[in-house]
Amino acid sequence: GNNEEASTSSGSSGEGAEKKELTVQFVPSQNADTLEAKAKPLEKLLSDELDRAVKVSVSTDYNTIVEAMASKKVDVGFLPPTAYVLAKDQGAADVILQAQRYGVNDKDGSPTDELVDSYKSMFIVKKDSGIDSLEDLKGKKIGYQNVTSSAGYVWPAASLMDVGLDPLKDVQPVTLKGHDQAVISLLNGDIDAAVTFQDARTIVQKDYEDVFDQTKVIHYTEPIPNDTVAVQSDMDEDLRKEIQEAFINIGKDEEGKKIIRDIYTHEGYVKSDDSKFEIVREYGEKVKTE
Amino acid sequence: MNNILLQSPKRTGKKIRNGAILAIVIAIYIWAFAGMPALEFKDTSKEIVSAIFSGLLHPDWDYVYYPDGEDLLRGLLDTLAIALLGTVIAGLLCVPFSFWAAKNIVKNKGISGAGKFVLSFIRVFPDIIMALLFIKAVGPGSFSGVLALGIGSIGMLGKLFSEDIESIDLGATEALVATGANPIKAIWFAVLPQVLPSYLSFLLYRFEINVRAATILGVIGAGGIGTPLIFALSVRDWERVGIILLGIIIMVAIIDFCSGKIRARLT
Amino acid sequence: MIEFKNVSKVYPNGTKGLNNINLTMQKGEFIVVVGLSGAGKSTLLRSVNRLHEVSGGEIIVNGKSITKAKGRNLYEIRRDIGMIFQNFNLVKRSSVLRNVLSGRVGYHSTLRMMLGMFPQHDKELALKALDRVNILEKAYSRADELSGGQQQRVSIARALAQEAKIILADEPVASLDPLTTKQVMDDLKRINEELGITTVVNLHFIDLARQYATRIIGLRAGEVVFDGSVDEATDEKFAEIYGRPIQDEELMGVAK
Amino acid sequence: MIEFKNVSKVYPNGTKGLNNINLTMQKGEFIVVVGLSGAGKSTLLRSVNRLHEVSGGEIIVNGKSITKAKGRNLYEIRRDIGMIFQNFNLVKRSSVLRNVLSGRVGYHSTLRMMLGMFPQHDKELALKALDRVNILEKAYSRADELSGGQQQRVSIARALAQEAKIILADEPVASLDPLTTKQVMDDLKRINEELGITTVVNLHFIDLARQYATRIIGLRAGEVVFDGSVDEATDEKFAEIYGRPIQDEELMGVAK
Amino acid sequence: MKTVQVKQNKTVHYNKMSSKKVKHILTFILLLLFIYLSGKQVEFSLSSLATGLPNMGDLIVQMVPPNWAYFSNITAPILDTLRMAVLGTTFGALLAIPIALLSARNIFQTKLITIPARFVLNLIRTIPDLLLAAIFVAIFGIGPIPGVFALTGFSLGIIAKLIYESIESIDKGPLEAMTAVGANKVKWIMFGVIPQVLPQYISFVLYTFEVNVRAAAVLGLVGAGGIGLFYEQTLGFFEYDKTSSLIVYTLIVVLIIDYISTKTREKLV
Ligand SMILES: Nc1ncnc2c1ncn2[C@@H]1O[C@H](COP(=O)(O)OP(=O)(O)OP(=O)(O)O)[C@@H](O)[C@H]1O
Ligand SMILES: Nc1ncnc2c1ncn2[C@@H]1O[C@H](COP(=O)(O)OP(=O)(O)OP(=O)(O)O)[C@@H](O)[C@H]1O
Ligand SMILES: [Mg+2]
Ligand SMILES: [Mg+2]
Repeated sequence: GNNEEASTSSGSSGEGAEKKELTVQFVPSQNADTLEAKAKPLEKLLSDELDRAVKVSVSTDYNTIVEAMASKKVDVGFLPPTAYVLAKDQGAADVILQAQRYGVNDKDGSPTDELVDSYKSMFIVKKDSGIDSLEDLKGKKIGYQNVTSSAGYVWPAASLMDVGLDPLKDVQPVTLKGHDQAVISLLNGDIDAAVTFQDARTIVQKDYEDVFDQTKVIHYTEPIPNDTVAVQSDMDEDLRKEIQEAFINIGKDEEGKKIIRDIYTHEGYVKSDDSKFEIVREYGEKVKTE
Repeated sequence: MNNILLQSPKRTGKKIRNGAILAIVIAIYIWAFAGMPALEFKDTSKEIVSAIFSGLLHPDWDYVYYPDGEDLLRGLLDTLAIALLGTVIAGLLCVPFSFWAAKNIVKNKGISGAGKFVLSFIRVFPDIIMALLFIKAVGPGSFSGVLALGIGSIGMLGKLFSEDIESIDLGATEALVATGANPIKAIWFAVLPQVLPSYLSFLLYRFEINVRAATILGVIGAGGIGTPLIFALSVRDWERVGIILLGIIIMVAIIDFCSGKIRARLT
Repeated sequence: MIEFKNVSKVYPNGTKGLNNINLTMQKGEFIVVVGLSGAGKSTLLRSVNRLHEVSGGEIIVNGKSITKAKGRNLYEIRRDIGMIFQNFNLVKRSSVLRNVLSGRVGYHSTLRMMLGMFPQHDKELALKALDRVNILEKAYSRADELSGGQQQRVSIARALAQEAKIILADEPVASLDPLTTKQVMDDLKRINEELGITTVVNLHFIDLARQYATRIIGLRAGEVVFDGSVDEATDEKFAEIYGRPIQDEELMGVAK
Repeated sequence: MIEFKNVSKVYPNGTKGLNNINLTMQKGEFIVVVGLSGAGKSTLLRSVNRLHEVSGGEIIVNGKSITKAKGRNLYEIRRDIGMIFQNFNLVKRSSVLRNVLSGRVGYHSTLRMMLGMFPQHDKELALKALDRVNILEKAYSRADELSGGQQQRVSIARALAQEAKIILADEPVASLDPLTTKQVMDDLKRINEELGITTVVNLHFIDLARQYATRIIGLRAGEVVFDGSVDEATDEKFAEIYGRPIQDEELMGVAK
Repeated sequence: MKTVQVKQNKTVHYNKMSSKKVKHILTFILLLLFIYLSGKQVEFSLSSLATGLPNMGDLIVQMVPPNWAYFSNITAPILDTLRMAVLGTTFGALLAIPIALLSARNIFQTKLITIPARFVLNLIRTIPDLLLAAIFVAIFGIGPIPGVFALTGFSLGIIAKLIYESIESIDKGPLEAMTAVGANKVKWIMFGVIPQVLPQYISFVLYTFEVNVRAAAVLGLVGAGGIGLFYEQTLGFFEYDKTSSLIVYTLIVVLIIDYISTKTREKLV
């Protein structure tokens, strides 16, 4: 019954419940330095793999995608880890896959040749600031992202708590919109330290060339799980399997890989399950503001 | 001739009241300015502003048309469709609200006040939540954008339009009443022709706003050129931003030109 | 027949518009109401079709109390009263024909009127009314393209098309040239005589009043200070209506 | 002194407003312009201070060609010409005093006017002008609170405060009651006589024209068809100005 | 004779009428066609709206009742927002005056002035708030200042557009009177135009102020604080009861502004 609602219009292959159109929504992860707002290429890849009509849309706000999954209007969603956990806890989504990326060289932000399913966040300060460790941040202005952001708030806040600093009270928190904005605010002295994914400085490098010379990293956080591919909770097992395989195949196929890399900066997908996200819940609990 | 008249005869009570209002206004400005930090130009401003402008001045022409879709033209077309439908929906739905809220049509102050309240309520409802509601209903995509814009625009259109209704010449209405017309007939024959030009002008104005509201809808994936614009802004791809902006500017200019022509016809 | 029974009107700001008026206007009379600016002429006229609510007393129009009528009944009484306004009150942006046709809306259902479906008969009636006031050729012009005199005639045509039994005219000839004035007054008179329509006209011009009226009513400060035939309305009577108690400030320099 | 030299005016839509007008108006004259609606009276008046651009010919005001003047010169010529409009043209929402003061703006620097700093002298002048038309006590009322006659007097006061040498009045008494009409006309006449201000008035009323004018100009279809003293303006002449070649459609039913 | 005349006239006019009518009908059909095509483009479907409508209920249920306790948390950001709105609206309103005057065709008859002025106005209105914000943040750093400037640009666009249209519809009479009095352009505007449009101007400024209070999202985006950030946060944690507190709080503020604006307008009109 619910699948019926999920499919807004039946495409060319609209016969039988199995062949209902699949709706997919993509929310880019925060740690991407190139983005294309494109849906068509993925649509084509997936419908070839699944042999059914697929409708892909892109959005930058994961709240909407979770709500849409909860009301069965979206079948498959690309969710960042924190968003996934919230969605799961609402009974709206189950993770089936995680995206893989190349790791990041600590030194200059360039990619390594090792595929990973997690990324890190980091604290950066100005080179000449005299701040060398997390402890030095006491009383300083720190640029966070929204409190729901894994790399922009949750993980760094946990790091601060590990060294005994309250992330909101022992430093002066400043909320910024966008990791690029955080780097720029650091550069122009509005804040003393910024937390960003690794390595957001490459985005700003386009506009401000010597950003790597002017800033330094004082701390890396624990690894943060990569983006998930989650499906709405009512989906039957068979379809889940099909979708899992489809994504994995796309990641292995040369042409498919090129597309997901160019557009979504993904290198491939691996199976995943909810247990991998316990860490997200833990961290969430740990830094919960109220 | 009496010289007393050289002084304005405003009563002292009124003078005190005006003085008090002035004092309050000044206090508000002091309060507002006091909350502002000192104005300073940041070190990064030169590089970054010049990067932005050089990007804007060298738009990414390739983006205008891709054979396989998802380019500027397709995005603008989608935006245009969303804005047009959103405006049509709002244009139809705002009419009953406007008459409800106009105090020269609904003589009972309480009832017209309630109409005004409803319009205010619609206006404070943030676009993003409006869109969220419709995404839950019909799923993400242009259709939810249309509905969000359509319902969200009622607040503003209703307010402007009801104020316009309040300012019409009631003489013609009186003439209709005198012939024995009931209120609906009187509105139809005497009010509507008078407010039609400004109604259409508000609609065209709102249409243009809705075209630009695509930016906001883009955040939540409700279709149109907004999504690529947000993506380009967030990765600081200024060339892409430049071409999208150029596209919007040209589209808005065309709309403005056409709406000017239409309005000239109407008045 | 119009009957005023102890009619009073106090405006919300306290101004007394009418003060205990008792009058009976017979069918077929041509009544001219005269009086200074602010005497209450407009208030009197507008009370008849209840464009103003009176504050006391009752007005009976053709046997029915308009002051007590409600809804449909009220609309129907009004349908039988045509009104010509000083400032025409045309819908400027609509065509002349549509303005005239709007006099007919009282006869048809609301839905029908919203669809603008006037029967052929109404259109003919409207065109005939326009023809009668000699501006048939302007039928499809927009009302605001007409000169003042022409607009006034459209508003007369509207009242004619309404097939009213009573016509109220509030200063119908102000700002018209003498020729047009004569035309408009002649036309009102003719309608009055030919169709037996009771006509009540507010006027500022004594000579016109004398020329056209069968009966003259003089108002001052909301009260009837004269009511009689043209013969009785001597120059002295007029002086009384207008003249004597003029406040000092109403006089300009010379008079001092 | 106002001189019209071969003045013509064709409206953009092709209507001939004025057709080769040649006139000389002497200082101190009280001229009444009469003519049918649409004869070109307003057009004539509005050409004098160039509210309308003429299409041909030249108009000389006190020795200077207003049709050729530009910028400052134009403003200064206009400053010396007061105009009274039929529909008053007051800023409804401003006070009476401010409306009258606005007649003085030609005398002061732009900056000063932007700050609204009128000298004491101007205020006195404005109040005197209001006193002269007997509505001094309304000085601080808003213009839209006044009755029509009072608004007309404000517009006369504005022209007076302007200390103009010429006054143009376009149907200044339309829609006024007979008493106010007399007051307004008396006042114009008095100003004309006392201050020697050249006065040109458009009127529809023959008797008023005869009573007040020193000279009457009759227009028809944009041409001067009569120009002479009051004595010369016999009833026959008026009939000629107004009457004879009236188009059929201008006549209402009765006349046929 | 007469009837013939009537008939002649009738036919002539009906003919005239029909060509106009055809034009109207064609325009109408064209509009319907556009609407139809747009409907296809966005996949308009009343049935999916009808079946999906109950889903909205889930969300609305979560929004009521608002979390009253949250009110105390958001008072400070609301005040911040108000502060920025006050300044942004003021600057925008001041800058709008010259642009609106230059754009109005009854003030400047020559297209040489009105067309460039309108072009500038269009340009200002087209720049998305986000870009405006990005530029100002780059110049002035984070904080309320770029917020104020972004709102200035935003208000300028709204007010100038609305006000120039009302200037174009003012009563010509007083303008003529000012011309006749010998006023130059500036005096003419001061005494003929400004008093006539002042009520609308004030009403539009207050309206824009209200819009600016709601434009919190923009302010949040430039890191200027304000309530935009809080919308994002509460939505991010799916705390809809708090979101509705934000809405209610804003509604209260807006209603107060509305009340003041109505009173002010009544005093002025
Ligand atoms: N809406 C109103 N509110 C308050 N007072 C009013 C209103 N309308 C008219 N009056 C006052 O009522 C009195 C009678 O007004 P009315 O309009 O009947 O006069 P009138 O005889 O028609 O004058 P005029 O010849 O100037 O048209 C006047 O003193 C007027 O000021
Ligand atoms: N703006 C205009 N555009 C086109 N034609 C006009 C315009 N103003 C006036 N006319 C025409 O010019 C002619 C002269 O008009 P004008 O206003 O001077 O007449 P008038 O003598 O003042 O008439 P009235 O007594 O009705 O005021 C008329 O035929 C009129 O229709
Ligand atoms: Mg009256
Ligand atoms: Mg005229």
